[in-house]
Amino acid sequence: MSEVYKIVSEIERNQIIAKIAKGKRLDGRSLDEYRPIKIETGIVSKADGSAKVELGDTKVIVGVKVELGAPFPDTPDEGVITLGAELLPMAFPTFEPGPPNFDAIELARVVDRGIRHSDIIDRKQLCIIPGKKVWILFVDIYVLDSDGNLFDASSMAALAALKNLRLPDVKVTGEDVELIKDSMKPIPLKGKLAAVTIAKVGDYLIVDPDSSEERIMDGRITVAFNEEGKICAIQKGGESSFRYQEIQKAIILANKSSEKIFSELSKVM
Amino acid sequence: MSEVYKIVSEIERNQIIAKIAKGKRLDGRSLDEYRPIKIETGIVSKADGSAKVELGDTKVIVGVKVELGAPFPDTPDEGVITLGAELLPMAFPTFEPGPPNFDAIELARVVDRGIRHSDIIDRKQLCIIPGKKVWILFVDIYVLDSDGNLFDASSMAALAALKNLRLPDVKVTGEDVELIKDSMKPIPLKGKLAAVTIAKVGDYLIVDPDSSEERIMDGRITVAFNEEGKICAIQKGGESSFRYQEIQKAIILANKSSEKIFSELSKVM
Amino acid sequence: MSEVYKIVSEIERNQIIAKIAKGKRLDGRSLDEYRPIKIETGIVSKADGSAKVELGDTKVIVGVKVELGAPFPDTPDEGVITLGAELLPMAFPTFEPGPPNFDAIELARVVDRGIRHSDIIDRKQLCIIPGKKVWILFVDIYVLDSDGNLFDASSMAALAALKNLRLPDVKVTGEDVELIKDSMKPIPLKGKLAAVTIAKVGDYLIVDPDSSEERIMDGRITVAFNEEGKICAIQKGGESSFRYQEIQKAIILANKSSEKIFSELSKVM
Amino acid sequence: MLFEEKIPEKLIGSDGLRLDGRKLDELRPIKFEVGVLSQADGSAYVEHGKNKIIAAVYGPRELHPKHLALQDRALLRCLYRMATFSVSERKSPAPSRREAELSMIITQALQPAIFLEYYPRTSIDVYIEIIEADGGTRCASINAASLALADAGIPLRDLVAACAVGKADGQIILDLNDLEDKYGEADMPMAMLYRRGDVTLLQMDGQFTIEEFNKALELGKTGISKIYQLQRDALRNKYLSIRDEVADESEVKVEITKEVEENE
Amino acid sequence: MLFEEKIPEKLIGSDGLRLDGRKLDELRPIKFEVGVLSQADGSAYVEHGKNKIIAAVYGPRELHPKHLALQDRALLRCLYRMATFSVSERKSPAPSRREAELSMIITQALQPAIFLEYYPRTSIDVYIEIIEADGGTRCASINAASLALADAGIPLRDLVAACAVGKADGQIILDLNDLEDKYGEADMPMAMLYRRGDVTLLQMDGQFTIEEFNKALELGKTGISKIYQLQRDALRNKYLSIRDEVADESEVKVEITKEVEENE
Amino acid sequence: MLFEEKIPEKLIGSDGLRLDGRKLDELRPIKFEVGVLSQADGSAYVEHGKNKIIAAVYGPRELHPKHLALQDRALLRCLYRMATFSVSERKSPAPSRREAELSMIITQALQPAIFLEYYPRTSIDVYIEIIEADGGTRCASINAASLALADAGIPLRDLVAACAVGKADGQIILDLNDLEDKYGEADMPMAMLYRRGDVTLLQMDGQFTIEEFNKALELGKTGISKIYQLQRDALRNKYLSIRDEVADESEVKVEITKEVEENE
Repeated sequence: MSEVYKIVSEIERNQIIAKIAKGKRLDGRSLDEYRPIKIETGIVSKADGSAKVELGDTKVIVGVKVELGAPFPDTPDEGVITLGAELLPMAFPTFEPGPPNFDAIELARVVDRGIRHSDIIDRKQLCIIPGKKVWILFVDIYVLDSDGNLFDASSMAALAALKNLRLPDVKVTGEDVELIKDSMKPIPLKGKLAAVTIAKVGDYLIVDPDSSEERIMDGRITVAFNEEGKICAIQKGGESSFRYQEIQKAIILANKSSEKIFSELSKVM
Repeated sequence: MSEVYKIVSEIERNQIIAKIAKGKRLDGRSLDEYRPIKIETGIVSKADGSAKVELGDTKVIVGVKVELGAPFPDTPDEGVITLGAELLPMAFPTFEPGPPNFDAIELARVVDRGIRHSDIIDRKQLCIIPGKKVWILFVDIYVLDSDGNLFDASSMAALAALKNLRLPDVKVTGEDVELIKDSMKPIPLKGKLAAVTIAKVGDYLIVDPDSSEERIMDGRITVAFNEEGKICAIQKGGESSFRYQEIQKAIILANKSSEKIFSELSKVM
Repeated sequence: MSEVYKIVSEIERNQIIAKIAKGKRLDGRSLDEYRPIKIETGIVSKADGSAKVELGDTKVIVGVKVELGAPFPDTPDEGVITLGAELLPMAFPTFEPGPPNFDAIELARVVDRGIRHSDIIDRKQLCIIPGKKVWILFVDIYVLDSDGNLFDASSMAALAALKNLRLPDVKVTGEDVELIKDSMKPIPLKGKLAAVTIAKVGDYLIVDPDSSEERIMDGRITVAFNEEGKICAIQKGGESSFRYQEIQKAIILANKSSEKIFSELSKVM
Repeated sequence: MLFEEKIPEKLIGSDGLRLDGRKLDELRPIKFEVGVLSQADGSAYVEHGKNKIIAAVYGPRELHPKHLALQDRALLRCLYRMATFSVSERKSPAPSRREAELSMIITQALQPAIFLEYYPRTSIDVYIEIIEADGGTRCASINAASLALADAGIPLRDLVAACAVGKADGQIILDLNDLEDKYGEADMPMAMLYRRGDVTLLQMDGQFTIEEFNKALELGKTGISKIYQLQRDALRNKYLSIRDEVADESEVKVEITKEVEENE
Repeated sequence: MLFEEKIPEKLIGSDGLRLDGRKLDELRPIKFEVGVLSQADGSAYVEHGKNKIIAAVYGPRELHPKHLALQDRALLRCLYRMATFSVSERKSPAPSRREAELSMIITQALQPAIFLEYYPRTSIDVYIEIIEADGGTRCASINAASLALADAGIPLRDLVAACAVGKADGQIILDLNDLEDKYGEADMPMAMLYRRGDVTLLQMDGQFTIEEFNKALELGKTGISKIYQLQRDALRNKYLSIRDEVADESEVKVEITKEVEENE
Repeated sequence: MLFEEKIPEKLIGSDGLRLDGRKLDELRPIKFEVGVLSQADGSAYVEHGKNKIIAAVYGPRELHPKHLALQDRALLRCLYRMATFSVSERKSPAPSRREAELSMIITQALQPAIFLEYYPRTSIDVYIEIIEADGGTRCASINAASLALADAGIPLRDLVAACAVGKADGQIILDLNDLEDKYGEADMPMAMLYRRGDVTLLQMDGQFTIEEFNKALELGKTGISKIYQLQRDALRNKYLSIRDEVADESEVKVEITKEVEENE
């Protein structure tokens, strides 16, 4: 039944590279082609916002819960967004239960940094009474099925869940905050965000690696763009290095590929 | 010196069952007979209530400490009872130090559920200022010597310690609570509670298993009764199943055996 | 490269003892001689007080951070001093990352007890509003390089860092505390403290053991003196025992050796 | 939970129906899906009322750390976890005692169904994630896990089917929802190897007379029989095409092609 | 602690007696009981003043995890824990740093007494539970643990006896109680292999001149000699009937039948 | 932090200089010291602006626990920790997520430089302690760790040099300090095996157009080349006397005696 997934034969690697050298991948995609993307929102009624993304066989659910709370002392007039990620042990044979490991922390951080620096959410609009009461958004990513490229899938799911989020109107009397029932409204999002992951396999760069490609890749770089085409976050990952010129090529390729993400997100946003 | 307790020979199991088939147990008890029960209260002067129960060689101490604190938001007019259990590593060769494992959590939960659903304590009487100040009771079970049937021994000890508990009168001025010295009084308890554990050994049901019987038993069911004979909690434990009809028989047997517990508790309550 | 440090040959032990029997140690010191001591203060600008001590190759840094906070309920008119110690894994081959182990806890406790019982700091002077606001001093010891006798080096470093500590003046209005900028002042210290560690090697007592001597020693006793020559703290350590008379001799030897520490501390205090 | 929940005055209306319109002995709508994940050896998704739960199985597989391995059988490990957003009040992502307790309860409920002795020194890992919770998650989790085990090809004596019974407004009711669970008078989750008549889970909280208990036990068994049928339908739908092979192995695999109903 | 403790103005009265009526060099009432638990290999219960402490011993036994095993001797592990209700202010059930520290201190105090080299690669586990605390729990724990070791038949060089000395109102006093510990001027717990004259525990907090220290050390030794005698009495009571066998093994076991007092 | 920090209105003055007086493409003062600890196999101390950092290396050495060992190469483990007093607001002594994350990032940045395959089944442990932090600790830590690895005699393909670039007031700047990091518009830490042209660390936060990104990448490389030279100077100072042996092993050791600059 379960196989040892960590050990990959040179044969598998050579097969994948040979195919890529001819411009194709094992599943028939071209080097810059995404797998099919499916985005659903509002899938968890107890969450204040939720979304599910399928990227090929990769499946990610994101739920948002909100609370009223105190702002951080150094940003008294801004709401708080807290992003967490769990790589559920059901998602992949080598994922283990326990507190978030580096991979989970990195996933949450990369999604967080993309959202934060893209300025999609005006945190000031989440402030109710400066220095006292703000909205706190807990955005939690759950990876259910891990067939590669969790960064891009999770970024999409987080964005869609935030788009799906509903907050009630509030009535402020002194320091008292009353929530108005039946007044749930979405929060305004400024544009969209696309995180694009490029894998380096030998001398080739490919978009949206699946888990078999991730097992044999030499490196990975994720680039998040806002809709104006500005880079908002970069994360080079993996244990190998990129050549200086490969970095530049990867950025161009990622920029081009971000269009696909924006177009998929447009369907739900 | 220490032996490996986990591995039990088929021989031991067969001996015990052969005896049981004749209506007797290794220590001479009949199938529905409890071991001698000894209950002492007020054994720890720094505790606000305490009791020690010996059930055969099984020894359990329960201490209660009280504090003033805030109620749970969803029960603003009720005091709080927090029940914990430790299976001390001194109590049995295979008990290990560390945070409560499943066995300890289950023990605390079963005792807690019995007390909670028997309505013995009116939590409203532990409320001082609704929504603000209530009595918080920390009831901690320590198993010192584990010769089987910790559920029944711990339930008795918890009940006796609650009976032994003394709270001072309070004087409320606005939101200030003043405790009146030398006014310690017991809290009113409505009736009693008897937790009765039945073990399944082969096709037989026996009451109050000792540790040698627990090692070879096929299953266990604990049933808590209030003095009116109503069932307040059930917990089937162990890794094996009960036949549907055995469940029904066990309930009847437990009900009958609860009389013994009530009679022992009457001596200290 | 790294060697197995824990296993020490009988040969090494015999060599050290043979030398000691002639009144000398492997590095040429006499039995009651300290290694060179170097104390620097004010080495970390983001700390409110800091010091570095080198005792031979042993290197310890202590930093102090202060906060305003609530006093302990049982000492409402006293500030709080919290002492922690980390044996950094860089300091010695067998030190491991993780929460403080017994050695680190013991180190912090011995330094703490020396400072506490020597009455060097009048905790009442750290009180701002009794029962409400006091200064809380976090004194953190970091052992960077561990070539033996961490107790004495850490005690010196802690004392020097406290001497280097600067607190601002405060203006109290009702329960509001305003800190006055540019008013940083040292806190008054009453005298000094010398912790002296004596190692027992065979039938000999030696002062200031280095790491090779600690590996082969039979026991260790640390004695802290204030400047009047009063004993403020004792800690016998190690897994072996001292003869009754050796205890008495060790106290005398420690008392004599404390002069060296006081003289070094005088240079920075 | 932004707005407070109203405590219902009654759980059963004057028409004898429950707040969600069900009869006393009626199950909530149940949907089973088998084989929903790509990486796991077996998986199942269940919607039971508003409960949304995924279960996945890995194994039998090599066990780490090795000293946990059992010499004479596989080690069954179930892990029940709730998503932070699955409940009204956000759940902390740290594992709770309740999750640890339910993990063990579910393990005990499934264990008698599995031929663990076929796979000594291995582990069979069952992971359960509550996406949304609505009362009765432990029973719904057992139902999903049981299907995921079958989907993974693990040899089973029988499917484990689970359901709660309880009491509300003095009446014995089947399959409690969240409100009935919280404000009712008794809650009794049960699990059975239905065809064998073996009870593998039985807990109770609340107050039952012995007569009520017996009535509840019987009603629980009836509910379980219906759920058991739905589980088999779900497996049959998935395995329609491979019916023949499975039938041959029926001794050690779930006999999903025969309609045997041999209860005590 | 519902009501605050009053801080005593003086610890020693004008009559030269302490607040609990003891003379300066007087021990609190002490009661030892040996063999109080059914499952442990050895056990002992001590009441020392209001301290109530149980110690139990398992071993020598196989050690888990195995990589901790020592090739040339047994590993001694002591675990000192306090019940939540043993002190005025409820103690958190989580292990505290103080408990970890005292566990190690007690291990060090007992270690020199045991022939650990007889049992390589095993562990000897000593579990200590403070049921009620009243000052001096570390010394009382050592006394109890030492008896539990003997009760378990672990070969000992000698019993370890422990007692604190200290200073209150300028006077050297024996066996500090809770108040004297808290409000006194110095506290010095000691433990000895009494007949061998070996000091296995020595700590001190407070202020002593060297003269005071020497006086305290001497008083401590005297107190320890009395406790040592009580320990031997407790063992003798337990083992009266098996005196002969024990006497034969006197080289490696505690010699409880001879009245040797060979101190330095 | 007793007194609040003032937020600067501008990060670059009208004179085109930064708040600390530097030009846009100017590094902060940097000081490297190699071999500063007595027990570690290799060590280095760096002052970079107000950053004060020590790095130490142990290994290749036997690895515990053993099951972590890799069959075909050494396991590189870096541990980045901050002293409680290294930052304005006291840092909790408990390990933070950020420390765990940076530990891994630094491991990934150093890994491509080391001939790990020479030492299968061992570990190489790099411990980094931030004594004082002032922006850019991850890059300064990589620089120190790289020197400590060389000092430990670990065979390296090349030294790893690291530096951040970023944007402030719309301008691309080199080597951000604390304020520029916090209030600037973009921060991009980089690390390279400089002579090989391999980028081993690249992260970015903020906003860059693609043109700005390319400009920043180029400026980062220039900064790294300067730091790389300073690292080699520090090693040369330390190893002046042992130059000849090192030169002989130049294939597997850092070639600190040749001035090769073969970049793309």
